[in-house]
Amino acid sequence: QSSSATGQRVEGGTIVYAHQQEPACVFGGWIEQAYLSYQVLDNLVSLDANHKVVPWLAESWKASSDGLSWTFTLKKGVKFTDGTPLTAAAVAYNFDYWLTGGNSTAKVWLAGYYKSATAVDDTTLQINLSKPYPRLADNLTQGYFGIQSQHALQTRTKEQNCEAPIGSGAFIVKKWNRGQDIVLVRNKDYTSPPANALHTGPAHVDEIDWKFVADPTTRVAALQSGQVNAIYDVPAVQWKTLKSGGFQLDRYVTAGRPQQISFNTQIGPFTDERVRQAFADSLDRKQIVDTIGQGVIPYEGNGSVSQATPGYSTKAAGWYGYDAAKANALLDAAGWTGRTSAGVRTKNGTPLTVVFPYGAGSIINSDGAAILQGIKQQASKVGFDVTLVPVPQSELFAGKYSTPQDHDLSVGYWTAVTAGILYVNWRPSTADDPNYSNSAFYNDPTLEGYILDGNSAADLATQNADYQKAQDYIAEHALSIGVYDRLSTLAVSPSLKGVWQEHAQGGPTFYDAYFVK
Amino acid sequence: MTISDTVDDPARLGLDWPATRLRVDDLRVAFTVDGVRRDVVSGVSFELAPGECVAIVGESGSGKSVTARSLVGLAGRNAIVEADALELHHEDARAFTPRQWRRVRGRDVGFILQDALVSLDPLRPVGAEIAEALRLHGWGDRSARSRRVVELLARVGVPFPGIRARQRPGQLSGGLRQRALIASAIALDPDIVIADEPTTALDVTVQAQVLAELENMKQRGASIILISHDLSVVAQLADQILVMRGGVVLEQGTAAEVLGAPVHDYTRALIAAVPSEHTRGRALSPTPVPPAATVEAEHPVHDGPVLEANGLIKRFVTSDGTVTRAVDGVSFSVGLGETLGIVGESGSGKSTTAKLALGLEKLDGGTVRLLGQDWSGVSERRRRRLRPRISVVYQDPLSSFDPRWNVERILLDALRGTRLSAVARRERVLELLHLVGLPVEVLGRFPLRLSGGQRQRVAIARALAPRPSLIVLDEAVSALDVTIQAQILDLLVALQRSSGVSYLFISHDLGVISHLSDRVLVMKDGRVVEEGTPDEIFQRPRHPYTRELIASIPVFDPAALGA
Amino acid sequence: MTAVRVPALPAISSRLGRLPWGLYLAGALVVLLAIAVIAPQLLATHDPVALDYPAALRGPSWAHWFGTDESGRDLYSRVVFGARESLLIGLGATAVGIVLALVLGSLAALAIRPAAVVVDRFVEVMFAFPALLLALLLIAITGPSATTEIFAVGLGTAPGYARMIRGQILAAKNSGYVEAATALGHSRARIVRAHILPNALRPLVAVFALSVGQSIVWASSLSFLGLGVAPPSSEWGALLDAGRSYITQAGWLVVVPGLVIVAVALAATTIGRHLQSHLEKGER
Amino acid sequence: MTGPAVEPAPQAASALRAARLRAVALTIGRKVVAAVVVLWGAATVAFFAQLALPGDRATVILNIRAGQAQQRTAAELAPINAEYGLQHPVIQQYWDYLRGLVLGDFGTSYQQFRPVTAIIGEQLGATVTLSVTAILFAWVLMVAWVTLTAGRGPRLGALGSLVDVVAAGLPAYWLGIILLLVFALGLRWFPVIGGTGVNGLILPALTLAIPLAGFMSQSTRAEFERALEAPFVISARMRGMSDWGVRLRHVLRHASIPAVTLSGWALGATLSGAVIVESIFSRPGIGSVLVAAVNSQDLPVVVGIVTLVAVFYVVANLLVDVAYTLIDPRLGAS
Ligand SMILES: Nc1ncnc2c1ncn2[C@@H]1O[C@H](COP(=O)(O)OP(=O)(O)OP(=O)(O)O)[C@@H](O)[C@H]1O
Ligand SMILES: Nc1ncnc2c1ncn2[C@@H]1O[C@H](COP(=O)(O)OP(=O)(O)OP(=O)(O)O)[C@@H](O)[C@H]1O
Ligand SMILES: [Mg+2]
Ligand SMILES: [Mg+2]
Repeated sequence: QSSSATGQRVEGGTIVYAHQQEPACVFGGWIEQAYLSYQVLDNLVSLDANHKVVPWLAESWKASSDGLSWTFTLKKGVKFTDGTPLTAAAVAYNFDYWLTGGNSTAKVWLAGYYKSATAVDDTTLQINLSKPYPRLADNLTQGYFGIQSQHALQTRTKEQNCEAPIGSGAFIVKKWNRGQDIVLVRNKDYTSPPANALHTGPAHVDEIDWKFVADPTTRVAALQSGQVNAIYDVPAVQWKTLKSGGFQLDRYVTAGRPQQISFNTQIGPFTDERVRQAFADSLDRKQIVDTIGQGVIPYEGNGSVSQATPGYSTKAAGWYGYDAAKANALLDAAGWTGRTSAGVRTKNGTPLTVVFPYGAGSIINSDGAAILQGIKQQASKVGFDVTLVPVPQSELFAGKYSTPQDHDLSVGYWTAVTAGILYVNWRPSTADDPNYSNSAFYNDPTLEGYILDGNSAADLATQNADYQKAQDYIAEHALSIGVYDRLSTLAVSPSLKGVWQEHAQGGPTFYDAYFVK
Repeated sequence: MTISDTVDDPARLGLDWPATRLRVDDLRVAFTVDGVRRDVVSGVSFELAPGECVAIVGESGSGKSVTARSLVGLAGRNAIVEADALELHHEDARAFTPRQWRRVRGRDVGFILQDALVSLDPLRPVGAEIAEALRLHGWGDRSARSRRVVELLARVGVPFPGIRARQRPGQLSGGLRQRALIASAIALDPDIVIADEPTTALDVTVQAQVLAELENMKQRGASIILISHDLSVVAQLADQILVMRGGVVLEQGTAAEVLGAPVHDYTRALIAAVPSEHTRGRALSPTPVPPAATVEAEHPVHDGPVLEANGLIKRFVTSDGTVTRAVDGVSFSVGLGETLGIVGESGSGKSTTAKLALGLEKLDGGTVRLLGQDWSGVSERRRRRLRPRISVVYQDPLSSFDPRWNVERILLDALRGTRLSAVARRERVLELLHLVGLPVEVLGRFPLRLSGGQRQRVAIARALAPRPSLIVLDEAVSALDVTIQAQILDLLVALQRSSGVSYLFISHDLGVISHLSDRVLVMKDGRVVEEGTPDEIFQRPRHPYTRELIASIPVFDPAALGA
Repeated sequence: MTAVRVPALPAISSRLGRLPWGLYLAGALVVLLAIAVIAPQLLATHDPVALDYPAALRGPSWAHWFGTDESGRDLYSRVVFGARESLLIGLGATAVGIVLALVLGSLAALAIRPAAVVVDRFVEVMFAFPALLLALLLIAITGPSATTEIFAVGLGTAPGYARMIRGQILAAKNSGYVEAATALGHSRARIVRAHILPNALRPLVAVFALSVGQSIVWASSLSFLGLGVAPPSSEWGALLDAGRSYITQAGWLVVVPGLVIVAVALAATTIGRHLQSHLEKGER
Repeated sequence: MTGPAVEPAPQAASALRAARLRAVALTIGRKVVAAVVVLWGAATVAFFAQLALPGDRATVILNIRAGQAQQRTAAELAPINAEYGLQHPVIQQYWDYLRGLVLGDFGTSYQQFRPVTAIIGEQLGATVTLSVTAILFAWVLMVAWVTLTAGRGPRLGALGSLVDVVAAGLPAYWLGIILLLVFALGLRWFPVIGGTGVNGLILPALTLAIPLAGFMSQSTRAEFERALEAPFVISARMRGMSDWGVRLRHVLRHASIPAVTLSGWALGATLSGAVIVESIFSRPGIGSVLVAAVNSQDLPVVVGIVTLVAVFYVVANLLVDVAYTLIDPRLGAS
């Protein structure tokens, strides 16, 4: 197809879309699942391009003055694709379902605040909280909060609900050819698009062939050869080529936690703040990221939230630049004055060797791995011996490298829509209520205080100020340092228009998409 | 030239044909191996008339097969064939294109290959192989060909040819296979038949049948080139004989001339070397046997027979569950300094008997006593003490030598059981070499680099090493050229004379058996059918099988041919 | 049981043995590899881990013979430095495989009957898992690392060699020279020691060489699947895997390590073949 | 002419046939029993391998479902343990597992909540198609190449075996990438994403077939050259048969025997090679499911696939043994 298309819309057609990873289920707590369920399920609310929460299934919503109860008014006449109506009771059931194991990530966001959900009437839903949570609506825009048919959840098997959840969305799961693709067909009776969609009524195209193609080069080649119409996760090296080829390229910087390196503040050399700071100073992170990322992957200096996150602190982001002299001075001061023959610093004979496991192929892709190698190399200049340990997903899931005893550095991201992610990542871990997401093992009431203030602050400005305090605190004490932002990228062939990335997590949205001649 | 396809064309009787079908003048064949040229045959000349048989005899490697194969243009990829004349039916074959050669092969010249037992495709029915010869030359249609196959098989004396045609070589006996091969070679009634060692590896009774069939073809007017190392075979059929050695023809003439009045020393040696009952007690080889040193076997005090076997039984269970009685109630004894010969056709249980005697195979019945002591009924550990008293020499010495060891090591290893000092052992090794007539140089060599005769001498030296009372020789000379065989036989006789060792000598060759044995055992199907002195067995056979055996021996009495 | 049907030791066509130049090339490569393993700095032109971001993704040139990778590291030097790990894995895996195979194969052929049958069955069971699956299973258990890779590949190849060794020993056991030695009254232990084992195991020299090449290929396959050694190690399979993302822009990152692996496997095979035909022909 | 001598009478033919049939049946029966033993062993190895896996299995299951690596509380784990019977002693788990296998129940996937048999069943077709096609391609390549080059003088022969060795040594993943690069990305002859279509089958099958063909030709070539020198071949030439006739009618059949034996082994090799090829060509199949399952420790799936491949392998070898007896009747009885 030529790019000099007349732009005339054709109704119908099948979008062939090549995605990277195949999740086990359409609905679940993993972002790959959120991308999929977003096509099939509707949320209560949606996030628009300006990071504003706009209506979706809910027409309006309001928090009580004490912030402890929220009332959502639902659209009328919306039906799930199994024919059952969307009612407040059904939505309330969904909330309970998430919290009781239906969606572990939804649970992480709501647990501690959520108390109950009740249907006041068919279209009025009341959510009761135990603590004020002003950003509740923002969080509900994420794909983990897609609303499913209560009838389907209650009557169908786990397998059916995993493979083809029933929602009220623009598309319906038709067939899942495991290992190959999922075929989604248009919901002809669709009436409930989000307010930020470009049109109303059913989707333009008939079907989406959502393929799973793990290899990035293959995805790009398939796009170039016209075998697919859109691809996810464009490798940085291919960016320019595709751009000049006339393809639409979209880049979404995920809000939430960036790819950041957390220091183990409980055991090992990084218990000493100076050593942490020295590590940060020894790196020219920007140069590494810019080279490997080919200008596509954004450098992120902030060690706690990404630049796309509301309340981002640029001060925290600029806290550490490349300063080898300072790094050396800090290490000398911290007593790491000896050197081995290989140039590794030592203290009382112990070499400054730090173990740095990373989720190879899952959390860290190949670009990320190249960046980490750059970090290892640069840190070695001031005397760190970084041992990179690629950890397969299976071991990560088995809980390997999750305790302070077995590693010094860790790396990872966590998508979110607000800086509320700080609470998830930095809430102190206690015996009663362990926080396994606190990867720095840093239990500090001051930091927690800032975050809790932010979580419950009524107005946005105060909240952002509180969150920025937390970020600056993290930067000052070098608890973690940013490296690069997680991206969600999309390349679309010129014959397909109207594809956009939704704003909560950056997944592709095909509801408005149409082919042109 | 036309060649009729029918069998009984009167023209076949030869009268209408030119006097020579094949004329070879100064044939020379060389091979290039790794870029080096090696002359293998030179100066072979002869003419072949209808109904005539030209025989080529000579030792192994003398160039017989190469000569024969050159005649049909198949000397080999790396062969250079030259001749002053090579005329097939008066056409100059030197200028033949591959296509012309293909037309000649099978149609004008039938070739019966050496290694008869492996010359048919083991994966195809023999009938298909024979029909192939017809098909290749466009003979008849499919059904005519299959009729012809049956006809041909019948003609070469295969019983039940219809059934045999559908069987694979593996399902046929050696004799039947050889005949099927002949059938495929004569399928188109070629007027020249080349038979390269057609009876080697065949039992004597089968050999007699095959020779009869060749004779039959000759009678019908076919010209035959017969190649053999066996003079007695040649003597049956040949009109003309070429004696080859080292690629050159040493002597050439009519059968009567060559056999009756040999001119060349080598021919004389060849003739003298053929063992038979008439040669008993006489040296077969002109090469003198080395003076036998006084090497006494260490005989423990024992008066009775060295080995006594009583009612030996050995059964084998095959994979389909059937039981073969390989040895079925065999009894014999070998006296001090005596040679007991065992003769019998292939599969009659000779080797199994030898193994039982050696205690290498477990008995299913019967007993063996060695030097009066129980041998078969005791544990291997107990047997080991007595093992030096009994030794063995096999047909294929090569496989009985560890390929990693040189001659010295092989012989030293055989002396391990003895309580000799290292120096004494080394002396003993030299002595053994001397005994078997080998030069000291072979000590450092590996068996692979020895000639067949040398290998067999090493094997005998090894058998002698522990000073045994009895040596079991299983087909020990069967693989050797007749002249080499003669030397080995002479050596064995000399060794027995000087040391008094006993032999259990196994062979399918009646000539060898009768030359060497004091007493003879005739075996068939695992049983002893007759036992006696050579005179009794060969002059007055009682059992019908023995009689058939004796009748099959090719008559070769040089004396009868003159001289 | 039918005879050994192990593809590990296909009888050779003697042609290759007659190609001395091939052998010389293989020998030269082995010498280079030996240097790369012992003293890579002698061959390398650059520091294999030194970052040179401005020079990233440059094609082969006079300054960078094999080009550079995404971080501007010199691919040639990385290949040279990667030789040690790649070869150690290849050799290690072969050693593990052959030692394991030796134990299993000899037991299956020489142990007393019930034990031999059990071992034999065990080898059959192992053999029923294709090598790569066996390796994957092991990696799933212990997680990827060079050591795991060595054991995984070794374990994967062992059953094949075990069968081969068993067959060889059985053949030796039934050979004429063993019968001759028995007839001479030598003890069983001595026969096993002096005849059976040396003869049965002689071809192992060749198998070893052949297997080293195969093991390197296997090991690199695991690295390629992301289940072996990972960057920044410049083990060849890992190099290749890392270069895969750049295949359309910087094809050399894939082609060169692949060619190196093929060349080494080929050299090992050539030498193995030659040894094999040499051994088959007999001494001297 | 000498009369019919001591030859076995023809009635022996039918008796022989019966004996041969009995022998073949006996051999096959023995092999089937051996195969069952091997399968049981394979299943046992697979089961105990999963016990050796790191980490608590219930934790793993929860983490897989959540897509997060965390430690879990006992309360969270209890329902999972109950669901998969992980609280039982190992021996009981083993017993349940074996019983399940016999009944065709391989358990339920931790991730997909579906029976493993369904997951495998869905993917098996694609992989088997790939394997079988690859083996067929390998045969065609091998036969053509060997017939063309074997025994044709030193130069061609050397070239022939050099190509064999190179082909056999090619790492499948590398070959796959190069083929993809050249024929799909470069020349665009084939789709980049394979899928299950015929067009998408060729490159993956070739990727597996080329090394396999190289490997098979090595033994076939040796046998071919040996057979070319065999007396029965010379006797065919003596009958006037042409070189091609000899090669195709006589030699090939003999030479293919080692390759037939290798084909059983090749099925295993291609099934495991599928792990690599499916990932390169984005093909569905048990290979990609396996890698994904190994990565996420979805053990029922890993064990199911590994066991299944073992079953395939054993059955294929059984078939090869039978085919072998058919091609080479000498091996039947005797
Ligand atoms: N293709 C070949 N290349 C090289 N040398 C060969 C070839 N064929 C035969 N020779 C050599 O030619 C010589 C004569 O061999 P030939 O086969 O004619 O002997 P022969 O008299 O038939 O012996 P035998 O009785 O053992 O069959 C031998 O030395 C043999 O090694
Ligand atoms: N190990 C064995 N297993 C099964 N059958 C055997 C075995 N050894 C020998 N036989 C069978 O026993 C019979 C006698 O064999 P043996 O080797 O003793 O005969 P032979 O007289 O030495 O024959 P040849 O002259 O061919 O050497 C044959 O039918 C043979 O097939
Ligand atoms: Mg000959
Ligand atoms: Mg015998």
